[in-house]
Amino acid sequence: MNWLKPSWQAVLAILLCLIAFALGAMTKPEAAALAEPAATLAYPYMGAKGLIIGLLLIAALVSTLRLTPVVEAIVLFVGAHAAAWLLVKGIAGFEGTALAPYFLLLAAAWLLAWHCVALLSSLRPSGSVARNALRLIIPAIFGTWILIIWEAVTRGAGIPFILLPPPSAIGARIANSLPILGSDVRQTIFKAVLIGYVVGNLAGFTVAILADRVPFLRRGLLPIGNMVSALPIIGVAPIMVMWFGFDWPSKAAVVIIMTFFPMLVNTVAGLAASGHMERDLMRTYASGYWPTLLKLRLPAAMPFIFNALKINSTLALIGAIVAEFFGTPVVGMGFRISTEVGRMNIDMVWAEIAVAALAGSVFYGVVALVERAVTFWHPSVRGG
Amino acid sequence: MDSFRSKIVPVTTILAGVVVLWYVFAVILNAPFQRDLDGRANETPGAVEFIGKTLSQPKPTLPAPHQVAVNFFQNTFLRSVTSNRSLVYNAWVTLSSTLLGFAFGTALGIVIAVGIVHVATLDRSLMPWIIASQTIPILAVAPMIIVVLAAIGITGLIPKALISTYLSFFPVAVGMVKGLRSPELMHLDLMHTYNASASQTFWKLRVPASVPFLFTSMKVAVAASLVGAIVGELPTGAVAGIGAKLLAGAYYSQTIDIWSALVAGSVVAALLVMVVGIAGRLVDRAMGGRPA
Amino acid sequence: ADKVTLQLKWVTQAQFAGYYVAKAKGFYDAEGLDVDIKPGGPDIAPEQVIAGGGADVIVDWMGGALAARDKGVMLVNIAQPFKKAGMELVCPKNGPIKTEADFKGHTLGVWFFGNEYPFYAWMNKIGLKTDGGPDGVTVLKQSFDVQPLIQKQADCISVMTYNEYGQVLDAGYKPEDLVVFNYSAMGNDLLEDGLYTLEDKLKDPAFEDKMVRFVRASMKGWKYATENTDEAAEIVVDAGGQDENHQKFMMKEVAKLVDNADGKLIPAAYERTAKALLDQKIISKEASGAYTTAITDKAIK
Amino acid sequence: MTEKPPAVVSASKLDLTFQTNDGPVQALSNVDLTIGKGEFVSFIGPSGCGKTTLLRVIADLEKATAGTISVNGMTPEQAREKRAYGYVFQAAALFPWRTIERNVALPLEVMGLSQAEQAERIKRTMELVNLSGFEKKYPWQLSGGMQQRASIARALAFDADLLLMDEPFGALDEIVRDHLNEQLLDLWARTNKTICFVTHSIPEAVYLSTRIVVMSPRPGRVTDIIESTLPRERPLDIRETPEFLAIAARVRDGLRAGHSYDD
Amino acid sequence: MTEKPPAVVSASKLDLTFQTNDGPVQALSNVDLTIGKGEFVSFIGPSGCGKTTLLRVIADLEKATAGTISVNGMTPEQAREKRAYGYVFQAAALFPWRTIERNVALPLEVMGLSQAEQAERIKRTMELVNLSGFEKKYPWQLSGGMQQRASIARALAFDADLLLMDEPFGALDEIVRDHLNEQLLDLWARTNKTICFVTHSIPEAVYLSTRIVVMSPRPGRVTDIIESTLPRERPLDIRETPEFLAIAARVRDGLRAGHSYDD
Ligand SMILES: Nc1ncnc2c1ncn2[C@@H]1O[C@H](COP(=O)(O)OP(=O)(O)OP(=O)(O)O)[C@@H](O)[C@H]1O
Ligand SMILES: Nc1ncnc2c1ncn2[C@@H]1O[C@H](COP(=O)(O)OP(=O)(O)OP(=O)(O)O)[C@@H](O)[C@H]1O
Ligand SMILES: [Mg+2]
Ligand SMILES: [Mg+2]
Repeated sequence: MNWLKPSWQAVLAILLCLIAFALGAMTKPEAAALAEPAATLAYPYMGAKGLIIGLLLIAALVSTLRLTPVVEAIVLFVGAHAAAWLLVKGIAGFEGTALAPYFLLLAAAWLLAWHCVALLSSLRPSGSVARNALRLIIPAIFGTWILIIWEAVTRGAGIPFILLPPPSAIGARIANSLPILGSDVRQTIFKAVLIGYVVGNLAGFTVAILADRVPFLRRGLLPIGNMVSALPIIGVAPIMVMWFGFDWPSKAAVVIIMTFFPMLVNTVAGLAASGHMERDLMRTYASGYWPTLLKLRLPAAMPFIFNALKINSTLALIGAIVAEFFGTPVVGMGFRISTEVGRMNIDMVWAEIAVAALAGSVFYGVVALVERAVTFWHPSVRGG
Repeated sequence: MDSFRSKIVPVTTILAGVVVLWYVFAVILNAPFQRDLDGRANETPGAVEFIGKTLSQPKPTLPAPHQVAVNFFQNTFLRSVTSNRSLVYNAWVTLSSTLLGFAFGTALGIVIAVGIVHVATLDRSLMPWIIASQTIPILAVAPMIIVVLAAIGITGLIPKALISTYLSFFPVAVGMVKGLRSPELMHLDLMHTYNASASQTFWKLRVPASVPFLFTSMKVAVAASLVGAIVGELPTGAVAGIGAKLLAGAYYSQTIDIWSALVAGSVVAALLVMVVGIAGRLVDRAMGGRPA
Repeated sequence: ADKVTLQLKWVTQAQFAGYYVAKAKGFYDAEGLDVDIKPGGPDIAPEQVIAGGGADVIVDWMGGALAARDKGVMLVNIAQPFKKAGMELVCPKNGPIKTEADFKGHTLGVWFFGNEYPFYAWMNKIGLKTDGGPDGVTVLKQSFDVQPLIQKQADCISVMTYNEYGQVLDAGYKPEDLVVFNYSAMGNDLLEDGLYTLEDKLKDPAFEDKMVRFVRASMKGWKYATENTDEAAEIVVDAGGQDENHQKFMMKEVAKLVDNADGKLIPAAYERTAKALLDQKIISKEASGAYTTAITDKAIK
Repeated sequence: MTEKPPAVVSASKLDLTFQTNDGPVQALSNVDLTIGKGEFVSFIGPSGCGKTTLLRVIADLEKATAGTISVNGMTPEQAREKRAYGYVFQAAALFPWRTIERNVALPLEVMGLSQAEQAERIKRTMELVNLSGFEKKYPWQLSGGMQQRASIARALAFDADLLLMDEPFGALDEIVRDHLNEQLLDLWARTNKTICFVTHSIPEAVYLSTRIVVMSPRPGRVTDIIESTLPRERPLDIRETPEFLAIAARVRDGLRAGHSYDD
Repeated sequence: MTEKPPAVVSASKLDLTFQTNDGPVQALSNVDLTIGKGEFVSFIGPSGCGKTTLLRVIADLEKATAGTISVNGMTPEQAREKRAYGYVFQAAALFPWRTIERNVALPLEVMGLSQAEQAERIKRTMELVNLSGFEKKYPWQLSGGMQQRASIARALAFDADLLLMDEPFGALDEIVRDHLNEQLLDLWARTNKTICFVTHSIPEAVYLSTRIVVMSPRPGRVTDIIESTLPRERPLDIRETPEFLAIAARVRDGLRAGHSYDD
């Protein structure tokens, strides 16, 4: 049997398909139609049901053959996504009527996609184009499935729109509201977040260096720096609005406070990270505090500092958005989120969240790229 | 503790500096309103009296340190600790969900980091989405989380703790991914020559090597977790906790209450961070850490 | 006893005294109800709570309820304890604004989260743009305090008669120092605190009966509260409300809005609310069936 | 020459090129080598000629870019998974958070030996490298030579049939070195292990080995393989015999030939 | 014996005890030592006897717990601040984020030399240790011996009057070692530097030094100081002269006497 190579995902998927088939009706209308065979009721998946199960079974079965990973991944990719597409498309107009087989088939498709991702991430292509493509494709499939499951579940189970809208509605809202989203991004990200991030990180860094340089300050500043760590946004944001007005400066101030502490803590830890022999070496050069800092301790601290920069890249965004809940001009991502919740435009709320997530990921990605370039020497980058 | 004594003088000196600055700002920030007030009452007080007045407004823009101190003292020591106006009680409410959330968050962060370091699929696919998840403004989703959890019958401590978890797992995950990948290549090679299993390499090499990153991340995480607990108190009806005090204070413009709640939050934070720091130092010592 | 979960729109305070009084005084018990009152908070949307199954009845403003109805959460008003609106715009007299005509070019503080509809309806009516241009007004999203006025960040701010107005007074303003634009007085008011439940559930006679009893007991609570304001305020403080003096002030002001405590909805106010929302495109189609008088008719004879 | 025992390591036409930021570096070029069971093979050659790289290829820590290699008849990877060899790195590579004793115990823990067995092996190897009394110290509390000895103890405790040792005695004084040389020969004779040994000391190489592989740099090639005609029994004073000196001279010549400067 | 030049290092009754988790370790005990200007002093002794510790005390990296020491007539701290010495550590201690070239440039940057001067010194010392062509590589891309040579280049580039070298040639093969020995002697003769040199190789110590300090362990004591009667001019083949062998034998005896095992 060495031409067979079943994965547990495929086996489980086949099992789910069979159970789904055995259970029969996919939706309530279908169940109703089956109960009354005389009446000609329209119900979803009249023709597609067999197709979906068939697609999944074929993909799963083919994948158990000993194929090259690429072929296997392609088969799984096509099978899983086609089935998912049919599932989601079929429920249109019959939201909230799905029965167990619907969810079982969804789970089966998801398992196949999972196996597909597992296969893809085990590939080690030699070409750099292929490598980069893979680096994009894998998280993309993963993300697509978050969206597919979200869409299928919200629609299948009929979750109220104002609790959680399906991604398709959010997508449509994003497409229709680009100007508003654009101006919100400008207000929140390009003003509050960026400025706050830069100043906050610099402040945390500077205080860490000060504390390191002056032992007196080290003992005095660090405990007080710790206190800043938990100044909760909700407490601070109104105060900042009081002090800096309701426009973006107060939001930037909140971001500064939020990003300060992670940078402080990480820089302090990083400055302690250089090796003893290296420090002794600098001592033998009678190197002063600053040259040692610049040439030895800061480079050695970089992995820690980038840690803080990464954590802060997302914290800054949260900080700015939440700070806008407290008194703002009528623009900004946080303003929009809080008012649209009130208007029950939850799709707009999620549109803003999606934009925030995108911006945050890009932000983080840039920091991570710079990190790779700066700490190329660290074992975690060289491959460990 | 000797190191503790050596800290007292610097900390008090710097605190004193902060307090002085605080007074100065209190006068500056409260002055316009006081002038307004005097203007409407047609009074023209002398400078000293004016300053005295700016420092004793009932709802000042920036309360003076002594006002906060008095309020803090009253609400901490003069009320029975079970009263819901006692800061001790409220701090305890917040602290309990902070600790629970921190425990969850640290565990989750470590699990995610372990997954990312060991499973190529997760490394490639999960990280971008974890990052995306962190950019979702918590205050926007917190109510939804709490509504959904309430709908399935989970109320009380857990929903608040989950919000702490959400905020605190990320620093731990990011730090631990770095930390778990920080062992020297030669040490990894060594384990390789023993054909050590992934879990052996993990426990004997990766974990010890990641300790500095772990404790640094945990300091950030415990602070984030406190913020999460406070945020979580708002949509749960804000009945008790530091967040509830903040909100009530903000709602009725009781700035002195806000500030004393803030001070309480900060004290709790500083204590938590200190505890993590001490734990870190103890672990370092147990691992034969070389004195700097 | 039958369990009823009530989700408030905001934190525990005298604004909701009727329910707390009904509970404390045993009016609910007398109707065979076991009522669980859940306080709200900023950014807690009662509409979401009820849609998620976390409550049977909610206290909401008509604007929010209609918006939710427009999105498929079929909320129905079953009683309207607040006859008048408590919202108003106040400006210091020594400021630039004395009348509606002075608004142009100035900054006004407004609450959002559903509370902005009356303001926009009003501005619409007097023909002012709200985009911050020179011939319109600049809108500032106000947080839940009166700082923008004290800080002079806004020329006028929104207040509730029973709440922030008191804070303005506390801050040292006297009533004669202030110019007040009251929405009810101007005839621009939209319906505020009402009781809403889901249309589907109401079709169940047992549930309807429960609601009848609930409304009856609640209005009894309101009646008691308006007649014994200090005692009601104390009940609220016992239930977790902050600042006793402030609650007493609030209770007195709220009593004025509740009027005769029959909980009956005034159709004209409903029409006005619905029209304002449609004008502002908050709802996409004309509202219909968003209230029923059946409950109050049965409850209050 | 006696009959060839079965090959423990057999490499043919090995090539290894590192890709670096400023171009490829060829570390091994066309290396052919067979090491039989029970042999003691020394590698000698100028600094940077690829000795460490060759050992790492045998140990499956580096993959050859061309050529074939087998260890115990398997791929190096399979051999590694069978724990076929112990490796002494050029640097001590001790874990700073473990005491010396726990460092030596590391491979034993990985193998899952019982506590008693661990204790016994630790004690034995610590005595062998003369570190008794330092069990509870941390690596940074030891001198350079002591660290190196600890790492040797660690590899010996592992007790594999093939020992790969990369300049194990580099940081030790002559007396300790002689002592350890004797101990190693003794161990080898007693257990019939196969040993690959990198050294810079010609006398050491000659004294210990059955075969000496001379390498030359850039790219690393095997330039000479010298079979030792010395008996297996080797007292320390064999180093003064003419036979010994003859072999040493031959190694020195091979070494000098491969060297890049000729002053 | 010629007239004593002024003392560069002068230590008397030095004691150094480390406090460790399981009790104190006495690393130096009652060390008396005077090193004159222009001397070349080798330290030899069993692993762990305190050679590195003694060098570290001279370099002000460790404080003696008792006794006095002066460097150039100052305290070691003042001397260090005057950049009186260059130090080659037992391990290479290269910074992984710098190329080899930038590593060698490190002390020059700290001293604030001009770019041109830096480039010139880097080039010269890189050639001296035979690393030309590897300027742009990172430390992990070099072999162990090459890293050691880079660290020697770094110390030489610093160009201080006192050189403290801790087993600098430990990881090098004989040919390179001979070459570097010659270079070092040449440098010493030309510049009249004072050199303190730790080694495990008796021939190397005898070949290079004007004085050989033999130490014995636990606690580290100076057991013998041997003045070399060799001329300052030393061709490589001086190592076969009877005079040379006599000194070497004396060193070996001293070393053996201090050793702990007597098998
Ligand atoms: N990771 C690497 N990346 C790039 N080049 C490398 C790497 N490792 C080794 N090299 C290069 O390969 C060559 C051989 O190195 P190797 O470590 O095998 O030498 P060696 O014979 O062990 O020398 P030594 O006696 O000095 O330890 C050297 O030129 C070195 O620069
Ligand atoms: N930081 C330290 N803490 C505790 N003990 C130490 C420390 N450094 C060195 N020692 C001890 O001091 C003694 C002398 O060490 P030192 O490094 O000076 O030896 P060495 O002569 O250089 O040996 P080698 O030739 O092996 O390098 C050793 O026993 C060592 O264990
Ligand atoms: Mg090597
Ligand atoms: Mg040493």
